[in-house]
Amino acid sequence: MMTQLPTTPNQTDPWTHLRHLTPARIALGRAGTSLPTHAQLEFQLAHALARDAVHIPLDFLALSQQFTQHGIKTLQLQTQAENQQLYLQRPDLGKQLTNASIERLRKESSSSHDVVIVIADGLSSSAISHHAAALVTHLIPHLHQQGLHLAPVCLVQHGRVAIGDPIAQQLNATLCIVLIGERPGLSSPDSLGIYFTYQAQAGVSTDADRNCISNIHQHGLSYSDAIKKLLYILSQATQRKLSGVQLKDETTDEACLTMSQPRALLDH
Amino acid sequence: MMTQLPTTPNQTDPWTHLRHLTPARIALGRAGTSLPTHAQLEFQLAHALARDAVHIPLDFLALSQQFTQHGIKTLQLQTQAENQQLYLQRPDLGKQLTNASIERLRKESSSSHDVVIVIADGLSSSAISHHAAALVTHLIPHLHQQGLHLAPVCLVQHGRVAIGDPIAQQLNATLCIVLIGERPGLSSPDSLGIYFTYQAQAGVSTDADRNCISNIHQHGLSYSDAIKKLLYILSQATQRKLSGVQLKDETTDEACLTMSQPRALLDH
Amino acid sequence: MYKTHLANVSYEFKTLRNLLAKASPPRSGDFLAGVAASNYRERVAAQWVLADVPLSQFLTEALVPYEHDEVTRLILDDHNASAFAPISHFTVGEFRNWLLSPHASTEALTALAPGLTPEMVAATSKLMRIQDLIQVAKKCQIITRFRNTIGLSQRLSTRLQPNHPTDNPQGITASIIDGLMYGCGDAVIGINPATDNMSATLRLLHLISDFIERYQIPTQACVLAHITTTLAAIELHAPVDLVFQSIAGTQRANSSFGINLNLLTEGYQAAQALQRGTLGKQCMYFETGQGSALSANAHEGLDQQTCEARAYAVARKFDPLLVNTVVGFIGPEYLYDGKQIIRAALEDHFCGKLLGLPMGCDICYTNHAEADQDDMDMLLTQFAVAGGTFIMGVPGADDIMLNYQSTSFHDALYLRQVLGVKPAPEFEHWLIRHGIFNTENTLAERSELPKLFQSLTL
Amino acid sequence: MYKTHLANVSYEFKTLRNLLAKASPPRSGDFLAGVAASNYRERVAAQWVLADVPLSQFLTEALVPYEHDEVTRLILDDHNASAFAPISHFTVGEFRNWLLSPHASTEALTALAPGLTPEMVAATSKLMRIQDLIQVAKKCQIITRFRNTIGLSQRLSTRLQPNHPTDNPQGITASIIDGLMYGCGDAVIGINPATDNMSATLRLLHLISDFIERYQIPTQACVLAHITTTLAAIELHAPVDLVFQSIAGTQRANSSFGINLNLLTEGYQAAQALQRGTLGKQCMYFETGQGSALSANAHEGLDQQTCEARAYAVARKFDPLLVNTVVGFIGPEYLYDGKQIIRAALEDHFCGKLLGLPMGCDICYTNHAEADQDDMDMLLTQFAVAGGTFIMGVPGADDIMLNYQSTSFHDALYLRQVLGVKPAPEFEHWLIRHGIFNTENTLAERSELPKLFQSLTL
Ligand code: B12
Ligand code: B12
Repeated sequence: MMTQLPTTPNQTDPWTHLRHLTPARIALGRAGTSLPTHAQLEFQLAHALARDAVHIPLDFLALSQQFTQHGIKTLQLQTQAENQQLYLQRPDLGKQLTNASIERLRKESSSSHDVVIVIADGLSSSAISHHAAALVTHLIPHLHQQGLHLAPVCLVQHGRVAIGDPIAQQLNATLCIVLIGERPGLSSPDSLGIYFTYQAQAGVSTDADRNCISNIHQHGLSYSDAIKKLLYILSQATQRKLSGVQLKDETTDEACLTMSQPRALLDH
Repeated sequence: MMTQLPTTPNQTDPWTHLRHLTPARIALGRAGTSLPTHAQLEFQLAHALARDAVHIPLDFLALSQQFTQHGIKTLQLQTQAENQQLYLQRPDLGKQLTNASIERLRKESSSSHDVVIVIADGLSSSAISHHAAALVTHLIPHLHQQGLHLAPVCLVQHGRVAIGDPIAQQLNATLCIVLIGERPGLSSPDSLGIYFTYQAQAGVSTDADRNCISNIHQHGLSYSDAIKKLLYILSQATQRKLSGVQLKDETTDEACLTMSQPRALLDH
Repeated sequence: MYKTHLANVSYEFKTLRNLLAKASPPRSGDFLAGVAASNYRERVAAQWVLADVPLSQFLTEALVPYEHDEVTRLILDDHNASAFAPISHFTVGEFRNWLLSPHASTEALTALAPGLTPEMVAATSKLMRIQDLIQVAKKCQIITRFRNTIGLSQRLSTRLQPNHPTDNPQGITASIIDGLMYGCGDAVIGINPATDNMSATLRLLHLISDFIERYQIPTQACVLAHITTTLAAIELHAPVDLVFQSIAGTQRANSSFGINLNLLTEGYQAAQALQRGTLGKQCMYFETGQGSALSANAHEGLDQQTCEARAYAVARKFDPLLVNTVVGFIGPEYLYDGKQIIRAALEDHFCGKLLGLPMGCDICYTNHAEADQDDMDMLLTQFAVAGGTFIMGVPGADDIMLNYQSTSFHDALYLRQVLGVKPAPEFEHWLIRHGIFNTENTLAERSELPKLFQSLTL
Repeated sequence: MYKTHLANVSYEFKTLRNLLAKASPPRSGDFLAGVAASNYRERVAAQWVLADVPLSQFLTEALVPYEHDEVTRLILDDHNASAFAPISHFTVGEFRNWLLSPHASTEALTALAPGLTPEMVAATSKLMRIQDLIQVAKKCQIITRFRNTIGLSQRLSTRLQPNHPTDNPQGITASIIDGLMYGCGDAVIGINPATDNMSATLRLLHLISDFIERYQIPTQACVLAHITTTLAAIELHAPVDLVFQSIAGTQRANSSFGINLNLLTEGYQAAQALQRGTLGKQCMYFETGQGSALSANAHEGLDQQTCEARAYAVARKFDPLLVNTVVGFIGPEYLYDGKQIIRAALEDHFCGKLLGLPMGCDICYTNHAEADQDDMDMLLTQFAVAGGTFIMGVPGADDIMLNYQSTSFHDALYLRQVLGVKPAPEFEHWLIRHGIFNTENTLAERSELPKLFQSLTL
């Protein structure tokens, strides 16, 4: 009964040729109806790496230097989540600045600003270290073009999306752009999200008042597309004096029609 | 269809009258085939209490005073398991004395001893605080009667059964009697165990070389019965110069025929 | 004031809300919210007291004030007193006993559902062990229909979730094919769009709708955009089968999601008007998950499981085709590890089913939680034994856009294998007809794509 | 030397023993022994390497030296090369694939068992998720007989465990009745004697034997004394059905238990000679459990799960009626929490079944472990789905003598209810005949004791 043994007892899927169309784990084949050993091990490795990714600290010095090189002023701020462990357990603390950081901001609040860019490590430091500086340096000329006054770029350790609210409020910036590391996935450990809030107010603004541009990374949205969307939202927000659910992204969205292969994030 | 509702939807068992025969949780009744709410809650409470029981520290001062009152000399020793948390995680450390304790024992090793009684908190401090002093004070006269030289009673914090081995060895005691708190159960949080080893040697004696008298508590074995068994084993061991699997408890065991109700632990 | 004296200690619980929170099995979100019991004994004491609370108390003591919260108003105003009558004399503890007894038959439970409030079932769940949660939920049968029949006994459906980080149509189609070839997709083929972009949403709606039509698949489509986006799409005559929305258990949490009951009603009516269902007209798809209200700081002092159950009152109002508790989705600050995730999922399923909802579960975890595939397998197995309505199917369990791990197409086949659960009958026939499944509820052996898909070019 | 390079890091594992230990899912005992992987990545690397190790390697590289360990000798000397032949070309990873494939049918697995060594199955289990462990174990069917038939498909037996802190006969009888009235006891009515006293052991042996005879119960008895005590009892003509012994996976661990293979052979022969079985003559009952070798400091550098699997080689030698992995029994130093206990149990079941053993599980925990009834319910459900042979039945789940929590009589009924598993057929008929069960595999409604027991006075 065991004479007809296949040498490789797992089956490959006859649609393996579709694999190049998506980074998703399709056509994995099967052992019986289960995952073959190899796919299983690859999954485990990805999991081990992704778990580590959550805990890699962001090199804020290197980050601020990248901005300085481009002549962009930065401020470094801290939230009340003192360390990564606390950050993970206490999302409330990641939404509040330390007193020292509030003080630091107060010094800047005299000058008038239209827009503030906040960069928070969030759940993926590599999202920030890979994408934040490049995206922001390409974004800023557009903002200047539109005559917007820019506050210093705020670099926040252990921040949540809502950390933009007290910052924008403190700086009297009407437009608040938060770049944050999205939680790392098995296949995209460095995905960046942008959350925009019009007239952000700590404890008042909710997620319903924000717009989100997500999945900015090599297999996802390119910087150019993200910037295009963001500028559209900024202009709509300024005109209609609001942001959030009532403001829809109505750009003619062709981003998704580009090949889903890794590509230069700025090539179009 | 829901008109014929019983007011108490749980069923009682028609053998509830057997309950007084055992402390076991019999005749609990049922809701469908499951535990009725009340029995379920009682179980949860017992579990909460038993979990706490593991962590209640033993009052060694009070314990040694009980012995001093009876004119019995004690020594207080420590294992390498510094605290309860470590004790639970590292059974190996609970079998080894600290250097200070070894030193302390050395001072006693000049005099010659036949028997040493070791009292270790083990997993239940209440087993020791409830039973150890009473049992030992009743045991000692019997040992003296048999002309045995007794070492000071050793009180060990965070000890395992095998902690008797280095102690007996250090004190040159041929007969090693360890009293230890057994892990607390839901119904017997204070069960005491006695482990006896003939010519105990650290790292050499194994559990196969020991005899065990277990379940000494209010619903279990009485002090008198435990002592009877222990004395039998001691005399056999002395005669045959061994202990453990090859030495069986051949007392005519009537302990089990006494009613299984709570009773005075010394009343027969 | 609720009190007791237990093992030599006195315990007091100021309000019913308090009591419920302290009676909850431990979970990180309740500690974060500061509402959890401070130790195991206090938790047991709270359960002890809770067991003696009359069910009727929940109809008089609102956990969130009636005046301030439209979810509370919905719960109390819609309560069906005559359905409640047969159990109105029970305490929570007696109700648990009754649920476990044979008196609580499938029929009895069906009749009872409109008489139950979320708080009653949440309270009862807190006195239940996992086996109780499984056993009772298994007796409930909630059948829903749009283009197929979901929730029949010994059946388990799957949502095919072919997400893509740029919503690329080819990439999504490739994932859909992968899923279908593994027998997934009868609950819904549902895409989370990466962007909130209108044109992308329309494109995706057409993509799935065309696909379903072309291959005559007895299933329904959904693009899980915000309900306002879906409403806009309906106005543009897009082919919308199911209207989706994330919902929560308090008015303030819903408002942080940019929704309220009126908006949901609008969505419900718009979808009904399209009449795209062939077998039935249940056309709403809701997602929930413990912790979402707290994460919006809108939990109103409730424990997260009670909050979650209240979200089911919102769902129930709109006669949904599917309700999905996305149980480990947000992160460890709400459900710390595998154990908390598993228990939460089975509580949610139990509560949802008792309230009459077609409960599925996104059996999942994030990479910052203390969980792994073993935890998923544990939940998977137990959820299916409990008679869960549907689970997710994600290629290789890795959602490359939402960045979390859910169940894979393979996982569903595992359940079909060990527990014999089949897809919805109409979908099952489609699978067999096209040679994807054999009649033994498993994949047919094949070395090439079935005829159906051979002409497909991507 | 075993090595790999993964995600920019090189990994080396000196020996196969090393590799197995580092490939093990995390558990406290392996950390205690200092053999565990130092982090998740290293664990995955070890699994990666292990997947490519040829199965045949286990026949040449002994994990504990042949000269020093009689268990190693037993394993290698008794290996059946022709049974092994069909899979001899596989690596561990390929073997996993094959086990999951339909080629690994019940018949194929039965034929294969004598060709497998404990180390091969332990290695494979380390590459398996829980669903894999369940799925494969479910395909194995191990049937044993003494006075009834244990291990048939869709059946689950129970050991009735009526322990008492003083071995009081009335107390024990009361618990036996409680158990029987809940339908428990077909695997064995097995008492752990509180003392190692000869006269008490004899008394208990007579007590159960008389009881079984008087009520004509199709089951077997056991008093779980040390095998030397049981041998002495046999010499005194006591009615011994099953000979019990705790066993471990290394010679030194067994010797700390006061046993060796010769002693076990003696016990086996003595029991065989009594010929007390009616349907079959499988007359050994073994208990094992991860951590026992390490706890005797006799693990020989092995991880505890591999050690455990080696204990099954010892069991297999004596064609047992029952093998019971007492999985959470010792404490958190070996299996820290519910999750570790559950995974260990399912590994043990998988390994034991592949090696051809009738594996039961004492689903249990102690009060110093991080576990509770929810963990037990999770394991209970999964163990039954995996086709586990038997579980324990302890009144109210509380063993008042061994001081730990196991499964209750009610727990078994839960499984009968949700999964339809029945007791051994002979026992089932006995239950129905005496009105304890109805024909729907559940308790008959009753307000008094069945006729049978009405004359009983205690
Ligand atoms: C976790 C999550 C949620 C959680 C948020 C709770 C929490 N505490 O995290 C829950 C389940 C509640 C949720 C709900 C919704 N989400 Co969401 N969510 C995510 C997810 C998976 C991760 C976010 C993350 O890592 N943030 C980074 C951490 C470090 O920051 P944080 O401060 O802890 O997180 C905050 C934000 O993530 C925010 N948030 C979460 N979702 C959304 C959606 C929008 C539109 C906004 C403005 C904010 C927001 O909530 C968190 C707490 O304030 C992303 C996908 C991704 N790859 O990022 C989708 C994602 C952001 N969500 C999305 C959507 C559509 C929604 C919903 C609108 C769905 C619906 N139809 O109701 C709802 C409602 C959102 C709202 N207005 O509050 C979309 C946004 C698409 C877009 N470009 O606008 C995304 C990209 C996923 C997707 N493609 O479907 N979500
Ligand atoms: C845990 C336990 C075990 C574990 C021990 C491993 C461990 N690390 O704990 C395992 C499963 C391996 C075990 C095995 C056996 N046990 Co045992 N075990 C217990 C139990 C439940 C708790 C012990 C305890 O709390 N100790 C206190 C802690 C703080 O000390 P410790 O140093 O950590 O524990 C050591 C001792 O408990 C010792 N030990 C455990 N069992 C036995 C049995 C004997 C005879 C001896 C001498 C030592 C011994 O092993 C531990 C490590 O060295 C008791 C029941 C009870 N209520 O106490 C039965 C108990 C002690 N065991 C018993 C028996 C019979 C056995 C076996 C002989 C069964 C068999 N037929 O093979 C075997 C082999 C014992 C041996 N010679 O090594 C009997 C003893 C009866 C008697 N009066 O002689 C008891 C009372 C239970 C019973 N009634 O069946 N056991």
